[in-house]
Amino acid sequence: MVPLSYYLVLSGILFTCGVVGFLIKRNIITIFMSIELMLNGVNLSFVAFAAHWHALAGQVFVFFVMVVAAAEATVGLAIIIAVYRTRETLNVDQVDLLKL
Amino acid sequence: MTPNLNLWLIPVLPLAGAAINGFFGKKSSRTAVSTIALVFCGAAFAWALRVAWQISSVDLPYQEYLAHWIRSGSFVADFAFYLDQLSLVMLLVVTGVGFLIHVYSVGYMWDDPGYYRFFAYLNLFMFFMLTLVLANNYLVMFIGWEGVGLASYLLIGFWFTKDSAASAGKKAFIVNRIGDFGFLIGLFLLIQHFASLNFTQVFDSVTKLQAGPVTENLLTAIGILLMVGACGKSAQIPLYVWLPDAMEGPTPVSALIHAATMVTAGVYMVARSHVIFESAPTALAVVAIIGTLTALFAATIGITQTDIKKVLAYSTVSQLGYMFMACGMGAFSAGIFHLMTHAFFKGLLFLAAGSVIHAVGGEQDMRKMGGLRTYIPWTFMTMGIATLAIAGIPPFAGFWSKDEILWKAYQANWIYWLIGLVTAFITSFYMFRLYFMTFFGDYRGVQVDSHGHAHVTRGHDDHGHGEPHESPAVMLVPLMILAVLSVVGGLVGIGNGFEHFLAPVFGTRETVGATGEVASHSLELLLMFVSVLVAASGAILAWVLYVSKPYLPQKIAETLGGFYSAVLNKYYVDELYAALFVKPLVDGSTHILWQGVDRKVIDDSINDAADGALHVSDHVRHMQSGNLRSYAGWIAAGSAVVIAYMIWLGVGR
Amino acid sequence: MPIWLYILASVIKSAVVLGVLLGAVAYTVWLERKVVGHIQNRWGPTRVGPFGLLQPIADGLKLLVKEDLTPPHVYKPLYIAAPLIAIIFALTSISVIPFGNPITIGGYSIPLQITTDVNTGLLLILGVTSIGVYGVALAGWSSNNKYSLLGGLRASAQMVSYEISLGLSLVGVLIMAGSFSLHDIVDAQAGHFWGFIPRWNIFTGQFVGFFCYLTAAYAETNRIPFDLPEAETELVAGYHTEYSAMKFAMFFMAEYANMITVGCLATLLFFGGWRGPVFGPTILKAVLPVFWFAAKVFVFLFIYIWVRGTLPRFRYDQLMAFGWKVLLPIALVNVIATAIAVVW
Amino acid sequence: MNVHLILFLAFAAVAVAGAVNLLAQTHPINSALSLIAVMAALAGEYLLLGAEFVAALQVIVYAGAVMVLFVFVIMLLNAGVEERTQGSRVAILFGIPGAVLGSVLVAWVVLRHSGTGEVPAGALPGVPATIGPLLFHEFLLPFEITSILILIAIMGAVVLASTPPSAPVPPREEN
Repeated sequence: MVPLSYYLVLSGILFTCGVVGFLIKRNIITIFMSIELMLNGVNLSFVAFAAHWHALAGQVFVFFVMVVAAAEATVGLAIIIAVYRTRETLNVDQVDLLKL
Repeated sequence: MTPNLNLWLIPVLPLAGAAINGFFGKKSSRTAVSTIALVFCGAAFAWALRVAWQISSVDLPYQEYLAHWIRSGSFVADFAFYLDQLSLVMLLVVTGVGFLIHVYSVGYMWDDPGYYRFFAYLNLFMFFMLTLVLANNYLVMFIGWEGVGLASYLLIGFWFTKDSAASAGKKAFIVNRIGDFGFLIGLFLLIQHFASLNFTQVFDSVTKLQAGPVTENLLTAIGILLMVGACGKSAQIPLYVWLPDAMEGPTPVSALIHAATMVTAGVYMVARSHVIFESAPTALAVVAIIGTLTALFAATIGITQTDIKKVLAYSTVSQLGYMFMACGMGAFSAGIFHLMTHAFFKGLLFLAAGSVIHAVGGEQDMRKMGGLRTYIPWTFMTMGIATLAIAGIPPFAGFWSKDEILWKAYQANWIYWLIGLVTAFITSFYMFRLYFMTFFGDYRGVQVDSHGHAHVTRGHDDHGHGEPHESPAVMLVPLMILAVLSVVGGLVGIGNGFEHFLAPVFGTRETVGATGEVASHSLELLLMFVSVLVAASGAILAWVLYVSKPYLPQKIAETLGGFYSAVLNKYYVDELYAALFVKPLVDGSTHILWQGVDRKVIDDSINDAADGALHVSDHVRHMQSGNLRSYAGWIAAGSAVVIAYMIWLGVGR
Repeated sequence: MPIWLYILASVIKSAVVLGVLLGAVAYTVWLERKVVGHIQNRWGPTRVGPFGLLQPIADGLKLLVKEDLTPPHVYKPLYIAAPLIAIIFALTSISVIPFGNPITIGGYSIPLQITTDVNTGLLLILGVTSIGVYGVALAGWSSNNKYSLLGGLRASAQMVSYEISLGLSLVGVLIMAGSFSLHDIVDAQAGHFWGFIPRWNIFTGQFVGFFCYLTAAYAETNRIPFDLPEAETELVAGYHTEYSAMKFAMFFMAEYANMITVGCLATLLFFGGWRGPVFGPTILKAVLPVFWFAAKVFVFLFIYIWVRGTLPRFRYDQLMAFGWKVLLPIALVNVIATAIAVVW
Repeated sequence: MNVHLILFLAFAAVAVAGAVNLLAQTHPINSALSLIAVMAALAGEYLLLGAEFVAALQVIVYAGAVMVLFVFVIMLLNAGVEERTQGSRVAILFGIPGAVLGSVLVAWVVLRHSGTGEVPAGALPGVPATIGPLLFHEFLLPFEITSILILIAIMGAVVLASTPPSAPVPPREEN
């Protein structure tokens, strides 16, 4: 038996790692991966709560998060490719102007 | 069961004509445009005749509900039409005279580049005028009221490239707004106190009101405010100044809108509201005084004018004064009677004047006319009939109606009668002056060669004439029909026939009064005789001064000196208004509102605000660096604050 | 069953299956060389042992003792990890494959598969397969060689694309069986039509699904006609250009292990698994299902080789267009048609 | 210490190690592999929680498809070692303390109320047979909407990533 709070703390740690990764990483792709990490942390809390409350809806929500994450990854990576094509860099610190 | 009269067709038909001509007229030929305009206008007239034909089988007043409009609480104003004897008279006058003037316009406006536009406007005017006449509540009436104002504005400014026409249009519009302001406040008072604008309901409420000073004050206020509106629309003192300027419009417009129909809307409105006025004697007295003064005042100005249309314009103002005088004495049917005959002969006068102008190539100054009777015999004859009619020579139409008014005036107060009589004399004089100056004596105009380079500057009316020539048949036929009407139109008033016809509307009070005094029939005949005498003497004076001894007017003018120039300059009323209202308004707007309020307060505060925003955002915008990670940092910090706040609130408890 | 016995049974099963599998891999290579040789009208290996039967052992020894060359400028951690990933996941997926009904020894029922019958067995195989792409992709990238990189890129794009069709082609079977458990799926194929046609899925309407599966699986295993990632004529050797010795052998083994897994899955899903005529004494009854299973897998391996000897390679754009514009719609239509038929 | 807790801690250790490694690595491909490890560990946690189907999809969709895309893009763009540019002081000064503070607060709240109960292993069988009806009945509308979202995402990706047809493609050389 594992207390629910353990799962939540683990989820929180992963989420925080994601946030910190977003803040300290310069590579767009890595930043994007940090977002995925955050989503995974949230997913864990969903599943943990689903088990705790005996409600499968929590797991269904994870599917929706996955679908959205997949869609996001598709578009996001396409944007990254487009950005790279025009700026020839993946460093977000150098991508801070809307016009070229 | 009353048959369905389909009254809605009458206004809608001209609207359809206006729409077709307005949208498609530019590409259509003149024939097509005039056909459409005439067909729709004529159809409206035909339908009005049919309605008149069926009138005996209908319970009057007949109401026709069309559609919801405003339903706010207990206040209801629907699109609905109302027909009684009064509106029927107006209906026939408007559609009939309107149709004739449409026919006339086909000839008159033939060479104008804005041909389709003219007919679209004219049909639009017909629509609004008929809406006004047929309305069953004040609000629908107000639509028509404003609509005819719009049409009037458009048509006065028809030649908008000409500065004077454009400003005359604006003047008419603005002066009318002053009147409409009063009208609207009157309507608001009605809504406030009777919670309705429906004629039937309002008049029922008014008659059921307890008599008393409060009631009377209220009704007086409403009446005077309505009269302000009527003053604006019907060019009464002090708001008459726009009408003479309105003569900048094409002559058929002057005939239709500014003589026969629209300007009588005020009279119609006052007559329609007779219940209110009858309960408010003070308001009625105001109407009478304004009418009487206007009649005399405008007539005197008319003496000195030299522009043929201006004379007619002042004459119109004067005649409208007569109508208000009649209304003011409670003789509403007499006022409406004069309205009708006036529509015939004043329409005829304007059309004939238009024919004259047409004949001499756009010249409007009577001093440059003269001796035209041989050139344009038909115009000469029809205009003669109209002049006799307006002067009040029996048996022409004007005699009957004017005499009716004078008789009522005499019954009310002999001062009214006296002023009316003087006015009748002056009217006769200036009308015959006009007539003689135009048609008798020698031709004083510019003799242009047949190749046509008239050096007069009425560009649009300029046809490049040789000698003055008669107008085409399409213009003459309406003249003749109107001439016939001017002759016989008054006969309906014999034996109080017209009064009896309108009796269901205005009640039988006055009729009883008139028939009750059988003994005064001889007095009536005497007064009739006096007025005819006065009219004849005016004519004779005019003959003396302008035909047999044409040098005399100059001498008289010199003798009178200052008075003459005052009259010549229309008593300096325009200048007075300019000094009293326009200049303070312009100066105030310039110095206080524009340079003071607008520049110093509004502009400066806005500029300061913008500058402040600029300075602040100059510093703040550095937050928006474009760096993704900075944004994320703000989000993280902000979310931490939110989480801390929520925990502090006890959400996590 | 006591836990020690369970562990013992698992170890024994793992050892047996792994041994058989590696042996099968080795002899599939021999089979391929032999069959392709005959297709191309030559003999194939003949020198080492009778019919060259010892050739795979010789090859294995050679690869084991060869110098393990690591080129300079490779990204070493991943260069080493990539073949391990490939072989590990290739071997893992076999663990949920059942070979027959559970057998009973000493009162204990022992399932004929390494794990117990997990009810999401098929999903596990799909997941492991989808992870397997990393081996190829990372090998291509870490080699720091443009041919390798192109091979790795091709492999990852191709495998991700065809994975969808692969998964969808299985949905028809899943709808008919109503379970993800491979055991249940095989059980659902029991019985015969008219007494002699077995009720295998291939005969009950999943014909289209089967061909989608087979095509997608060929692409997933990077076999001809979809062997773009290692196309010799274009990319030298694709993602394993820079690999030699045992690391190369791992890729090689992974490829053949994957082929066997695909064959096993096709057998289980479409051809009734271990079902077949069972007769004779008890021992024969116990062995025959496994035999039938092995025989069916052998057929699939033979088809693999046959196709390799017959078909030319696709062009890369044709490959992608085929995957997205032909295979995927067909698989989708199959799913819908099956669903409608089942609901009916 | 029961098996469940041991397994939980083991998977959690892998997940946290992966997450930290994601931050520590400078090369994106290493970060990507760390993330895959995190996802695999999370799949294990899901199995512990009885969510078999979620675990399977976690591996298939996340590890098998989304992360393959990431690796693919990293390879395609040949992303190198991260540059250590100092583009944002805000992120360091406000962001990281904010993020840490927020998570510490949440963790404090969660742990202070650890009486929220315990989760048994495999408590709720999240098998396809139970999830399917839920997904296609109660959550049908969100399901359809997400499918539309996916469609839009696909089209967006195609539009974004496809090169504008600026120059005509040279004819293929025939030989």
